[in-house]
Amino acid sequence: METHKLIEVKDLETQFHTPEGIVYAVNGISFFVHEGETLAVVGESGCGKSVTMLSFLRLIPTPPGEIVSGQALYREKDLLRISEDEMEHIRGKEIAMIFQDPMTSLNPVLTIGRQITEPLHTHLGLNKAEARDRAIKLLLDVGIPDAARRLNDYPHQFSGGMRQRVMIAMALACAPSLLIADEPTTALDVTIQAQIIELVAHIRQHMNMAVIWITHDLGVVAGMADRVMVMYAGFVVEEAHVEELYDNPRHPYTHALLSALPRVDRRRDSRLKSIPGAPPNLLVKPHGCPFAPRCEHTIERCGNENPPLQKVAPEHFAACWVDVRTGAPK
Amino acid sequence: MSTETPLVQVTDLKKHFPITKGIVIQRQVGTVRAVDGISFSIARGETLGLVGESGCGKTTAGRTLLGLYPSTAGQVDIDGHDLTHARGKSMMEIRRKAQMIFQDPYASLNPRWTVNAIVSEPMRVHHLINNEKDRQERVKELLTLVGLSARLVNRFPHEFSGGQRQRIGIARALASNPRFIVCDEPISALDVSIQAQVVNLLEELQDRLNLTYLFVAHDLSMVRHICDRVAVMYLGIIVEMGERDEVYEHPLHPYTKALLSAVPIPDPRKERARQRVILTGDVPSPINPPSGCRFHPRCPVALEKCKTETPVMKEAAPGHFVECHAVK
Amino acid sequence: MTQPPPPIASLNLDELATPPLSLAKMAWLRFRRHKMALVGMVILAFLVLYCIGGALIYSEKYANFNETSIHLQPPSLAHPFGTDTIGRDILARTIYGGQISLMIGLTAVLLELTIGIVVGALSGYFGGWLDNLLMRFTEAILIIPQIFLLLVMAKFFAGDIPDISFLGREFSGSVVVIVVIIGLTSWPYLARIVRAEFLSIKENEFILAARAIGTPTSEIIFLHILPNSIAPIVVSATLGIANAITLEAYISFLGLGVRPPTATWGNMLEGAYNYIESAYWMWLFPGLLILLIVLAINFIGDGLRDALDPRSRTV
Amino acid sequence: MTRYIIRRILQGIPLVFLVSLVLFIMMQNMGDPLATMGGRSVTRKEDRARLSRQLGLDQPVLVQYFYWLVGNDFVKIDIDGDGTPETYGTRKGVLRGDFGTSLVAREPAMEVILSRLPNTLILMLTSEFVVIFGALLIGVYSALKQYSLLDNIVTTFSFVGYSMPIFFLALSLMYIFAVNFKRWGLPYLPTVGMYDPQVGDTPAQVLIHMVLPVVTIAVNSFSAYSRYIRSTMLEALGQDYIRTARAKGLPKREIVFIHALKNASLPIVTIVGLDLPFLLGGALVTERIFAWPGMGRLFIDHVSRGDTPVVMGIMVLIAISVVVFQILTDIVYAWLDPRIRYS
Amino acid sequence: MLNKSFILKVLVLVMIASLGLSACGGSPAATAPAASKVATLIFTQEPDTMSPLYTNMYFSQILHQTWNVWTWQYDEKNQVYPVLVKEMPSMENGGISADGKTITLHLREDVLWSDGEKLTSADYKFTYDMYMNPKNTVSTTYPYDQIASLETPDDFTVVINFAEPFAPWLSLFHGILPEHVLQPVFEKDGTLDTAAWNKAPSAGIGPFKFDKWESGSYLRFVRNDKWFGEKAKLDQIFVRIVPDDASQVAALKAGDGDLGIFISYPDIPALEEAGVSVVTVQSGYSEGWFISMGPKAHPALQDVRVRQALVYSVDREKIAKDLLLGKTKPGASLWDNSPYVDPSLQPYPYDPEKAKSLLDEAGWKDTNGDGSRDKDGVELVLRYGTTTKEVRQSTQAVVQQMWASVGVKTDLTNYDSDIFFASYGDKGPAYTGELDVMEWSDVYQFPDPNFTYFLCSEIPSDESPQGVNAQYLCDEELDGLFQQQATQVDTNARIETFHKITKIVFDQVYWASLWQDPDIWAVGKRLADVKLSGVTPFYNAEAWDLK
Repeated sequence: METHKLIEVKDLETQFHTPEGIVYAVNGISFFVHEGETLAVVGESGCGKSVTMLSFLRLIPTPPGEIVSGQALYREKDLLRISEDEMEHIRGKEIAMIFQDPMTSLNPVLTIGRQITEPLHTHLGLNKAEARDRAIKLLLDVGIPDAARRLNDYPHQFSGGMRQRVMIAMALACAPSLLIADEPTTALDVTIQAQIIELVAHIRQHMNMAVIWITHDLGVVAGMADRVMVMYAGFVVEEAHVEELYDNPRHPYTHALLSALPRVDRRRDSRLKSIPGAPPNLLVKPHGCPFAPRCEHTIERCGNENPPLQKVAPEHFAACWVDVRTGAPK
Repeated sequence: MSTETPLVQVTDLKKHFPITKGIVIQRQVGTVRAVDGISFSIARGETLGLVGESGCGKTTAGRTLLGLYPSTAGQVDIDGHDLTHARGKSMMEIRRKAQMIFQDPYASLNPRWTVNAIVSEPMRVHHLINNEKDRQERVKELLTLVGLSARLVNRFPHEFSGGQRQRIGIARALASNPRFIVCDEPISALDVSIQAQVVNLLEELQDRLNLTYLFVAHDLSMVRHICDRVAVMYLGIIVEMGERDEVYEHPLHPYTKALLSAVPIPDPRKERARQRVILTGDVPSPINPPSGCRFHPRCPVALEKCKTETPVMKEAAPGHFVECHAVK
Repeated sequence: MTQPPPPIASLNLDELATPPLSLAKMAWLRFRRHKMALVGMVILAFLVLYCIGGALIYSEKYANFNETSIHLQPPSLAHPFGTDTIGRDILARTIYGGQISLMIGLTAVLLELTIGIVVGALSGYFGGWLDNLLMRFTEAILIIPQIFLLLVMAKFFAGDIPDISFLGREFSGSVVVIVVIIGLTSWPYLARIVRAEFLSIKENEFILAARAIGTPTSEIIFLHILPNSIAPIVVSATLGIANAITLEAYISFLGLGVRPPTATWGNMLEGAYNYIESAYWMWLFPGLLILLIVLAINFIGDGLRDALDPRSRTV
Repeated sequence: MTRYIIRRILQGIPLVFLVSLVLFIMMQNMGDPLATMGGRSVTRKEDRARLSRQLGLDQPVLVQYFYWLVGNDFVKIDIDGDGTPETYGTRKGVLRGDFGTSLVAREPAMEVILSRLPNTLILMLTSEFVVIFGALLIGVYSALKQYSLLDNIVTTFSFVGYSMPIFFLALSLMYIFAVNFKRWGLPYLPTVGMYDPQVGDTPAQVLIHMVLPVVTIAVNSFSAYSRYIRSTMLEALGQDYIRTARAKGLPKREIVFIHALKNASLPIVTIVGLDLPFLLGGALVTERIFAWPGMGRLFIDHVSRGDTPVVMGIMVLIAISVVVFQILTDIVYAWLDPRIRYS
Repeated sequence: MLNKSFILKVLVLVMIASLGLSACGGSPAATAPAASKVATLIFTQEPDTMSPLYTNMYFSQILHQTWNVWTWQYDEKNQVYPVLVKEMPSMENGGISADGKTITLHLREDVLWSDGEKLTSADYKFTYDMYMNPKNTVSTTYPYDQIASLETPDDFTVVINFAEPFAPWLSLFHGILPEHVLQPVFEKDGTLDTAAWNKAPSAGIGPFKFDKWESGSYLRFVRNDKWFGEKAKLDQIFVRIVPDDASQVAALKAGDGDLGIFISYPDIPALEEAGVSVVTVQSGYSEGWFISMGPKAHPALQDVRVRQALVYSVDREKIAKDLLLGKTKPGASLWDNSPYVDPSLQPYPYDPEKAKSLLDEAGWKDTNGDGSRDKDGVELVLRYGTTTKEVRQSTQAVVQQMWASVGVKTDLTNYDSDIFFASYGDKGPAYTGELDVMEWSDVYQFPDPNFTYFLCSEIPSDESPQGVNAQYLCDEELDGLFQQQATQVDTNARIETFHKITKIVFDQVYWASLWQDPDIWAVGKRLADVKLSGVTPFYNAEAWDLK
């Protein structure tokens, strides 16, 4: 695989100003994606994984959202510094995004055809007929039969899986080099999820497109990611190649998460290993390690200092003061 | 399976929702066959998993089972009470013995009520404890039992996290000392790190209070973990049912096979090596289910007779039932 | 109950997800951000103080005392708001008129609430033929513009209604008429709101939970659903007060409102518009007071709408 | 769709009847049309007796309603007061298009109403037009620039306009722009009427006479609309599909005017559709103050004289158009919103 | 479907429309070149119909002098003069027969309808027939129902026969119907109720003729060249309907109107300041109290001393001075400013002490100290009702306070006039006797003093639900005098009878005047030579001119 970095995000910090106080959603995150690579971002709801992606695409509603600092270098351009016009040319054309709920993410009062052809007009300058032809081809590519007729249909006339296919077709319209998939299968049934994962994998190979796949499901990640980034409370806590991460989790959170998962292919153990407590309150400015209150390996330092992301093995990074394998401080 | 009479016995239960038209004079123009004739029994202390994709009727089945929806046909017998004919006092008796835990921890607790009011409601309604003070004591006990601090009795639901709310929901279900609890996707709305907590609690409670569960879920991994037996539903009917390991390791129905193969496994090597049965198309509408075998339009091994003939449930192995023409 | 069972797991669960904020406190936090709503609160507080506190300074007898030789006098030290056509002190009359206007607003809304909630709740909870019947009835009232209906009803009820005594004050019976007709014609919108709320809330799982417990229907309606639909009811009741005060002024302007000598801000304006140029104080003060109170209530209503909006309930 | 329309019409008919019956009974109990027929004098006993016989006012109220509804040309009535009915009635009844004869104007009630209808429509439709499009511009702007200076100013002013009793507003405007402007030698607007009678009803005249009433109505109802549009726009702008549209890199104006506005306009269609029939009634107070010869004024004049045929005519007309417009609104809504299908 | 271009188009349209509107708003009102002489009258109420058959409405009747004159009219001193007849019938000229039962009219022979037809006795006969035909729902048949027969010996002579001598014959023929126009209509429709002439009279007799009536907006009359008298100086009389008092005043001040009526007292100073002259015209009206003595009325009112006390205790001079700006004064009787009043009668003075002693004398004393007098456990609390007119409501409040100072309490009520005057059968508050003191102002057939509502036979009851005796007053002597005057064709004898009537009413306080209620007109700066009569205000319309 090529090692050229397609996008590199550095020290991204995003906050939301709410009447109850500041929500510290993303707290200095850095990561990169190579061309054609699939990066999976894993974390529980509210860990900042979606906000990170929306931030560097500048899709955060401002106010209340605010990107406090950071850089997002896409092909040498800092997405957080360029003009809105330039950004419009990148969004949808270079970087496309699909969302969790295909029902609400499609405009209910516009036809599918109109919604797919919009970026074709805007970014590629295709005329009506060309755009239509391309839309039909796209729909066929994502596995929607009878595409020509269905262009005139409205989103509510499609099933959930079909809608997500339409979303994917829309995202692929301008052949982007990066696709951000924000939990695209969470709202779908397992059999439909399998279809969609298969579809994206196929397209990715076909188009040599990089993918950032946001999910909370460690099972999905195992099947399709090249690299995995685990997030917790607005921080990256661990990052590694997928096999390395599953074989050798080095952050207590990853470790606990993997042991808490029941598996369809295994007989039952006595009890599941559970993580105590609940995810942290993002209204409080993080102090010390955010996972410390739920962690079984805590040492004194954890309460005072937030551990940085450190290399623990080749291409394997974790943010922890302790070595999970021994329980001893590093 | 024990030889004593099962706690719950369901026979040919049906729940159809009429689709009506007209405002002054309503006439029925169609039927949603949400549950279309399911039979099973659950022994005391046992957990039966009811799995299937969304729209297969599993939630409706759970609710009809408790009489929350009036059933269209069939019989439900809970601990000797015939639910389909129960009225008034005997209905209240069933309500006391059979409880439910809900999917959405946000929607299933009245946001205007304190934890105390929520958890004590069953005791108040069933006149189990009529003294307000004793009731509060019992509420505190129950909160402790489900792992919440008794200090929190006067708090409101919105002050709790999802997992804590689900514990409150469980405490409420336990308040009337039920024998049987329908768990309607109790963990699907929770974060991964919380799911295990709640599942462990449910198991712990079952052991301690000798509870019987109907565990309705779409998460096959979790069902495998918690259930003793599993029933797989598709479009309102049970297509396969049997002991857990038997079903997971030797699935017979093509739908079960597809379903199991679609569940991702959190192990990169294994996951990449797997052979998937990818089903085409979506689940058809329960308004006009396909003729013959309901699964035949999506079935990779469909036979000609599947289109016309409805298969019957057969016992393919001891305790392992399946409804498929292709299974001998 | 026998032995209390030992706790299952000593999990670290005492910590709450959010700081202890009651729903009311959260609403207040949101409301407080709404500057105009705060201004509205201040104005309203001032007006209520004006109407109630003012009564301690001026007696009602003084408010009704007329001396025709000093009629239509511009504001002076003796009569800060001037005098009206028969030489009554306008300041004192706005105080007592304000009491009536406020009372009309409050009681009309009370009536509106009672009918609207009952109709909306029954309709929304039970559905079916009852819903049909009640909603047709509601539509029947909505089919005629309210002000038309009010005029017809004001005349219909304008029979011989004796004066009434309430809280030590004597009112023209027409106050009751105005309250009743405003209440009787205002409820349909509220009923629709309540119905819609009931329809959506009854689909919530906690209603299913209550049914699974065996909670009686009446408790489900009044203890479970009603408290949860309180937000839109409060908002619409608040705005309803402003609406009732304005409506009273309109009916009075068209000559069918509260009969003198009982003063209301509305009927003080009835004759006063003839003096828009020659005696500005006749219309300026009651007009300004109506404007202020309606404005204040509208501001508050708007703030409440933001503060109580269920969609923005979560932090 | 056709079935749906037919069903809605069938539903509407009993509604209108119910409303008309209740109103009719109320009308019969609210004053005596004969009391004021004597002009400045009290009506004579003999005349009262004769008139109530001739006009059928001596009949029981339900009989009167029946005659109003289906006419009395098939029953003999006694008009000379000798106790024996001898002539057939002349009424055809509402069902056959006869709304009766105005007790005041002494001509068919429908003619009285129809002579005023165009005046009301021209005033109210203009106002509605000004209000909706003004509100649309401001509402969309406020939604895009939420809490901006202009948003706050417009919001405050529209609240003040909305809270002002309409007569207060109307008279102030009239005295500023008509009376005082003329006195100060500034360009001024006419006080009352629909046009200067010396000039005639030229479009320019009507337009200039319409300015103050339209401004009055607009200022008063502007706030409700613009706030509504603002909030539906805000809601639409917060939807997931707007995020999708932005993620596609669409230009802002396309997102606002196609994706958001089309969704936001759906509820507005409903509001406008439900408001339009009420325009028929005119603005009672505004029409009265500016002496606009419309339906609202007709209503007040005739209600105060107990003129049942005209008042009932106005109300029934409004009731019918409300029902019709509800159906039309549903149709337009279904046409605009692909998710709705009345089948 | 909405698309971009559609929205753009609509937006552009809106811009243009609003620009257009604002442009118009900014420019001054275009004033029409004074090509013709037009006087603009402001009416606060719209006439109901033009036909004399169907209206009793003041605004409709006063217009008759412009387009359909009466057989005889009244000048600014309310003196009658002949218009369509050669001279007023009298005993002296034989127009009235000796027994008073026959009246003969000699019509002018040069009178043309505005459509060119000649006015003849056939029109008189037709008018009489139409009033009496039950097919027409005329507003009142009075006084035609007193006529026994009507003969037309030739084209210009009308002979009217009464069964009994009929003194108030002057109220006949207020407006004639054109037989040549309406006879065919009546034959065709069977009634005149729906005749087009009622709304748009194609033929009339007057200095002006009807031109156009735009409902709710205006009526226009133009000069009638066929008028037999002096030709009108104005080209047009234009009547604008302005329903709101304040708007009327504004229009008058702004010069948009030349003549207005029913100016309320408080507006007078502002109008005068603006150069509008205010003219007060006696029309026989008198605002007063109708004191009830019926079975439901307060028992105290049966006592004349109590009734007197009520009058003594109210400073009516002050009310007239302050509320009515001194434009009028209290009267002594219902017929003030006419020869029918006993000249010795002077209004009761304001004397609260006298009132108190009268009440004491009558046995009404405040025994329980609650501020109101009582007797035998009955409190002296009176229900005082009137219509919703502003000045009446003000008067009520002032009177309430004055009565309270002598120990009489009052409950005040107000009703819309159609409710207030609703008949006994319709449960109107006045005629059901539920009120103790009622206030209104009227005159029956001014300038004729004929009267019905003091008659015993007019007391409303279940049998006589339309009775108009709201006071339930039954005074045998008064009844007899009223019967007598109606047949006294001899004016002097009739005046004599009325002096007796007024004396009784005054002494017994059956009715008490609050103030004489003149019509108040506002005449703009431009309009010249306007004389106004109390009965036929526009009697000299042909002489009106613009300065």
